[in-house]
Amino acid sequence: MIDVQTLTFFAFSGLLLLSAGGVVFSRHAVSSVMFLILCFLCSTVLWLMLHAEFLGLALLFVYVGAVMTLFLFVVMMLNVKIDATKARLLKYFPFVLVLGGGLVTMLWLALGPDAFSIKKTGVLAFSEHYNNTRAIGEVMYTQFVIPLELTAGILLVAMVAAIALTFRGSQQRRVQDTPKQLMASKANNLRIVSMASEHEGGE
Amino acid sequence: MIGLAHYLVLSSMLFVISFIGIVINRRHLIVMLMCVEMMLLAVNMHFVAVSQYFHDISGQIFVFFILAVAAAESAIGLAILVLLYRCRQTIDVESIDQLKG
Amino acid sequence: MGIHEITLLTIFAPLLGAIVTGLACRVWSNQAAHSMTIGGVAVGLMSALYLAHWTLIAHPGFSDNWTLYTWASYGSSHFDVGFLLDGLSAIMLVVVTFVSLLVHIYSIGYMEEDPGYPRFFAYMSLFTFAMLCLVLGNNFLVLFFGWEGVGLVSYLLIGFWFKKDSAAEGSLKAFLVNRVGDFGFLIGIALLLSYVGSLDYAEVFTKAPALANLTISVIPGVVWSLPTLICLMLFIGAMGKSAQVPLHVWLPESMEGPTPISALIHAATMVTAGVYMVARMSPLFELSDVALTTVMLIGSTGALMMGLVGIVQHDIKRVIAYSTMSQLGYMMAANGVSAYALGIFHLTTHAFFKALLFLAAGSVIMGMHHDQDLRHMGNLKKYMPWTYAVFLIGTLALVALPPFAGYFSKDAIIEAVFLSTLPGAKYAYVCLVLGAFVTSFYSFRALFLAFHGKERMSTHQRDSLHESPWVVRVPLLLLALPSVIIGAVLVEPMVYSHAGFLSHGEITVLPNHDVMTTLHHHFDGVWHLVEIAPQGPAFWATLLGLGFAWIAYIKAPALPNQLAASCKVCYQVLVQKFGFDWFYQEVIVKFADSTSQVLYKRLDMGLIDGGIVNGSGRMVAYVAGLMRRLQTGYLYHYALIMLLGLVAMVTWFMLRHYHIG
Amino acid sequence: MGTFLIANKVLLPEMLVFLMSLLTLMAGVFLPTRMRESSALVFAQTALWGAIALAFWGMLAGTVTLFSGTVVVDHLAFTLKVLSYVTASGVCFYAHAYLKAMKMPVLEFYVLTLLSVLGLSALLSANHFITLFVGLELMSMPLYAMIALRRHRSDCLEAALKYFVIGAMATGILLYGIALLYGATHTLGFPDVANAIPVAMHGHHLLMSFALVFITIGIAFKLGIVPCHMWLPDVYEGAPTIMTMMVATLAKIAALGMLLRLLVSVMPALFAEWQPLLMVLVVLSLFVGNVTAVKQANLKRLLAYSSIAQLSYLLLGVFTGTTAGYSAAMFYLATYVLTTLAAFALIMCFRREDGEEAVDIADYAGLFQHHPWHAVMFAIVMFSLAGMPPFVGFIAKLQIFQALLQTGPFWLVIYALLLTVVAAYYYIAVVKVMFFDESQTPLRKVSLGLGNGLLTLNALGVVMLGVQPSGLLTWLSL
Repeated sequence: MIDVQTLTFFAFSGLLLLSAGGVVFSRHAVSSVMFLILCFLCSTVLWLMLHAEFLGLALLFVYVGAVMTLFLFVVMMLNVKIDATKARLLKYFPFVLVLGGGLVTMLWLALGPDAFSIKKTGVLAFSEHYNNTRAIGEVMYTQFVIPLELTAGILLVAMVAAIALTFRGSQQRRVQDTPKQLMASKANNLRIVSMASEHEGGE
Repeated sequence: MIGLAHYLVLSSMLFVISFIGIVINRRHLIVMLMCVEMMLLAVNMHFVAVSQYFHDISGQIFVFFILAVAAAESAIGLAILVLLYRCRQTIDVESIDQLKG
Repeated sequence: MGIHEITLLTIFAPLLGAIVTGLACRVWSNQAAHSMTIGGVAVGLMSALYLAHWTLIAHPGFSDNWTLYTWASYGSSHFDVGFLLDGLSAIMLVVVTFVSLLVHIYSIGYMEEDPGYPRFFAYMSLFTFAMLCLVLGNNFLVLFFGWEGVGLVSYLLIGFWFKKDSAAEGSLKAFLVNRVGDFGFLIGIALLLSYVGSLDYAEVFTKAPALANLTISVIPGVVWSLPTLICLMLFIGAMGKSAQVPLHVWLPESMEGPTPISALIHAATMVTAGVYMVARMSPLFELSDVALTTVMLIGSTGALMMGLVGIVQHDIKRVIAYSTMSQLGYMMAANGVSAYALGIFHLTTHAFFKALLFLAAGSVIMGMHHDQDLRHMGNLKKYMPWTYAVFLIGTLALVALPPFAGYFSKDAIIEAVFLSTLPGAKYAYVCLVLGAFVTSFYSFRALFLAFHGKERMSTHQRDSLHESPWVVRVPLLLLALPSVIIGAVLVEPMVYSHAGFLSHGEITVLPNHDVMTTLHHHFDGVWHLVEIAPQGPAFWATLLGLGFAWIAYIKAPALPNQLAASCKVCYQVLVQKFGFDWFYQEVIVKFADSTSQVLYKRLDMGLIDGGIVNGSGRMVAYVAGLMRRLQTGYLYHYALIMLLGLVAMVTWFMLRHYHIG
Repeated sequence: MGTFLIANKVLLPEMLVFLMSLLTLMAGVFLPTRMRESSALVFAQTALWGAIALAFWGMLAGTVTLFSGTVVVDHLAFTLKVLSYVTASGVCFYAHAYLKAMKMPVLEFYVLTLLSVLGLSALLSANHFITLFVGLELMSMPLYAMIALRRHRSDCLEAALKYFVIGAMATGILLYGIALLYGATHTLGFPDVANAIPVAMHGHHLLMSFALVFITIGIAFKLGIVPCHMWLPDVYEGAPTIMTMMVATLAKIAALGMLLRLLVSVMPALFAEWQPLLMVLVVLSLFVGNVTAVKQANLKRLLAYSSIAQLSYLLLGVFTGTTAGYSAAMFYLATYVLTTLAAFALIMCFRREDGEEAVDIADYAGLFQHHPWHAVMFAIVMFSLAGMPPFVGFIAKLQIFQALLQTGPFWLVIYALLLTVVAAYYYIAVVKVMFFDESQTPLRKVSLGLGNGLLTLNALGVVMLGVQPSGLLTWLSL
């Protein structure tokens, strides 16, 4: 008999794999992005089923909220026309499929029910007072303070790098240069041009 | 009942799909980057599941860091991508073959 | 000055000359350049003579093993820069510095108009330094340093006329073939280092007997005894350096370099480094019959085969080059039957007469305006009497007619191989006796073609033919003298004396390999040796070769006319004589000629040179091209390779896990 | 409190580097324009040399484990850290004039370099997979970005993109390997994992083998060996030379650090698995690297293939599974880094007539006639890479082979040495072109500023360490 949990798991994991396929195979980059967002949504559900609330929501916020928006933004900005002829799959697609199938099978052998059956791992059980966020927070700033600091460094790198790479320099900005304004003088701003006087004989 | 094996196999499938995605994709570079994100999602799935089933929180901490790092990574990746597009007016995977041999 | 200081002086005087000349080569005159380097080498020779006198005559059995400084040490192993002066190295010292000095002097005349004159002298002195390091080192590290050093300078000097394409290619080939040798040599050294834990000769030789029972798995399933493997690896190095079959292909190519270089490096000194090394490593080689047999077989095969190839060469330098390879084969064969002293003795005599031959050939080449083709020469004795005289002396020494130098060494080698009990010794003996015939044939062929017979040069060449200047002739004469007497002088102390130069532990021979003791019993004074010459087959083989060469290249040109005029019935004797001539001309010469041609074209040029050396080169290049094409530049291909690798490895582990395959 | 003081002391180098990178960033904002670039160099050098001094000071405390075992400072971390600081300092010196000439943003370069070194340093000190991962990313991301800093050059951007995509993939694979290992051991601290592996061998042997494969592939990317070598020639060729230098040195230090940490310290129980795995990788990479290099016309590409080969010799040392082998690999890495620095610095010295960098081997024809000293330095570098005495490359190879001969298999020695013959061919071919070929159009030499003197020192170092390697050998032995 299938309980709700099982049903939910299979529904969402099926959807997850389908949308993963969608990311790979869809014709347009925009739909790929959408499929990826769907992937993340399904994962969030699955993680919530695991009682990993904090990460599930973080995934939603960080990925769907920020990263995928960035992707979408870039896709829209570049707006690349895909040549229809190139949309075909590669010649060696069947070969890759065999490779992938083999890999999944072998991983199944190592990870499947033989290795991690319920008998061996037990059911997912937490005490009533389990608080996922607290559990994470308890070690995040104690044991893992060094990686946390380093992650700050990574974010700094991302910021510096992204700015250094894409910032096109000041020549495109229109800024007020106060010293320059104050230094303005008649001599270098005003040009007196001598011209022949207007013809007066028109009257 | 849903056991750990379900999650692990699911994550392995997701991993292989994203790997295949990188290998067979010859259109949009950006899809490659998305496949990398998906690969990391598979890894995260694995970590979260093992962490929860064995009550070891460090797996989830790892996921947290992976999320943060992956976000930063995609920022840099997209920056390079945009630059390349400006330079060549294309981000076809097949056109990125100036360096070879 | 103590012995240490004089040893250092011997080594570093040439280096000093090389460095100063090399640094100042742009601003100095030619005069200053050659004075500096010749001065350096002359100092080297003087001190080498002193050392030789000290070691060999004043204090027989003197051996001085000392460390200059420790290069590197870590853990239990230490690398030293140290020197070993004993009878063996003293003999080599004198040979190297003497030939080097004469070649330096000779080069004043030979390189006169070359724009790279100072550079040339700097390289030659540098070479001398490296060679001295090789000879004097007391451990494998210094040996290897000298070994690579001489290789490097040889490479620079072959490519000296680098504007000639063939020279640049010749130098690259020389370098590569030597690398193949060096790689074997390095494995040998590395094996010693890891099993003995030291690179010091003394230590290695003391501990070597303990290795005798160790074995090593070369490839899964094939187990070799350790000493055999070490010796074979070291011998591969010797094969590369001493141009043994099949690693000889670089030596003919190296003749593209200036002739003094051919004399110094590719005849007298560097190419004998392998022979010296094998003799030096005698305590190791004695441990392995397999290695000794290999050395003997390869040496004797080369002695015959390279001689045969020499018959069909038209370039005068190449004839001598092939003769060098053949003679190196003799030396190696001597080492192979544990007659190391004979190997070194032949090395010594050979150094003098081969340098003489090369320099004389250089003199001819100068006279002929750098035309080296024997077919364009003829009757040069009229124009270049001095050169003719010394070339003749060199040839007589080379073909080993008594009492010239080569006789004493070569005949004894043939004798020693005859006495050997190693498997295959009979084959080696036959090869060497036939080799004596072949040597004689091609040597006199070259002599007759160049100096006798009809004049075949162009009128332009004939008009300007002249004897070489004194600066060229003096070294020739100074080399001609030892080429005559050195054998007779040295044969007793080096080979037949129980208290001789090399009988104080310089070389080690196990009793069951000892052929020299038997040879000692036959010895009864130098002149007795000359008297008994006709008792050996080699003497007659030599004379036969001389006779055939004479018939074919002096007598034969008139042959057709005489045949036409002769009466078949009346002049039976005459006919028979001509019949013999005909038989000789049509069967023997043609047969020998075609065999040599086949050897040269098919085996030497075709299989070994083209097939193995160039072939492997081509294969590498082909595969490289293929690999390059794999590098398509497409990201998805790169990812695919990763996926492939991943899946392959995962599959492998899965199969391993389930014990499949 | 005591722990905190020790923590302070041994982590001071990293703190200094982080602080100085921030200061450099601030310098870009607050200092007048003309002082910015030189002050950035001063900051960077202060950070690196200060970090070296502090690292030596901190090492007096011996091996220290910190933050509930997420960070460790031991001899391995210490030596490789010092090596990476020295390397980065050299890179900064070489970079200064080059950056201006190539119109690359100078300040960002120094900031990113310092942050990258910080990441590397954290990676080397990692005692926990999380620290390892974060350090690895902090090290790699600046490299991706810096390659793209010549942002108008499409080849640089292509190189950056390829490096980035393959790098991100490799990170994914590495992480998946870690995840698999986590699945088997339920723990992420190195000592815990090392303890848990023998226990988990019973139920999860296959799983751990797979984890090993994934992790090895992840490291193989950093090492640039088969099957993750394809990106390497493209990146070496396309990247600005200063970045090629960095990828060729800093990333390799990280790779060896990871290799020794993960395979040797964390997975010694899986030795029977990873040894054959490394053997296959070595055999393939030696072949691919050495053979493909033969046909290269581009010097940077040639050095790329040569690096594939060089790194597989290093891997041979790890393959042996003995302390002697690991020490040999450490020494090999140090010498490789030293020689590589000189090689790329030499390339940075020359421009073609049109102002482009001279990267084709043919450009260097007859270099000896016009710039003899540089040609000699090139020869020193090439001979050292080819493993000839008396240069340091010889000692390094000797160490490796000596260690390998102790454990065997013998055919691997023969195979590796045979390929050194092939290697000698292409290295010598370069020297031949420089010394013996006719020069077409003479190259223009540009000054490296402070780097000029350093280059000479660097090339002489290749000789000096070959003649006197004892000190470094002792210091680097594990």
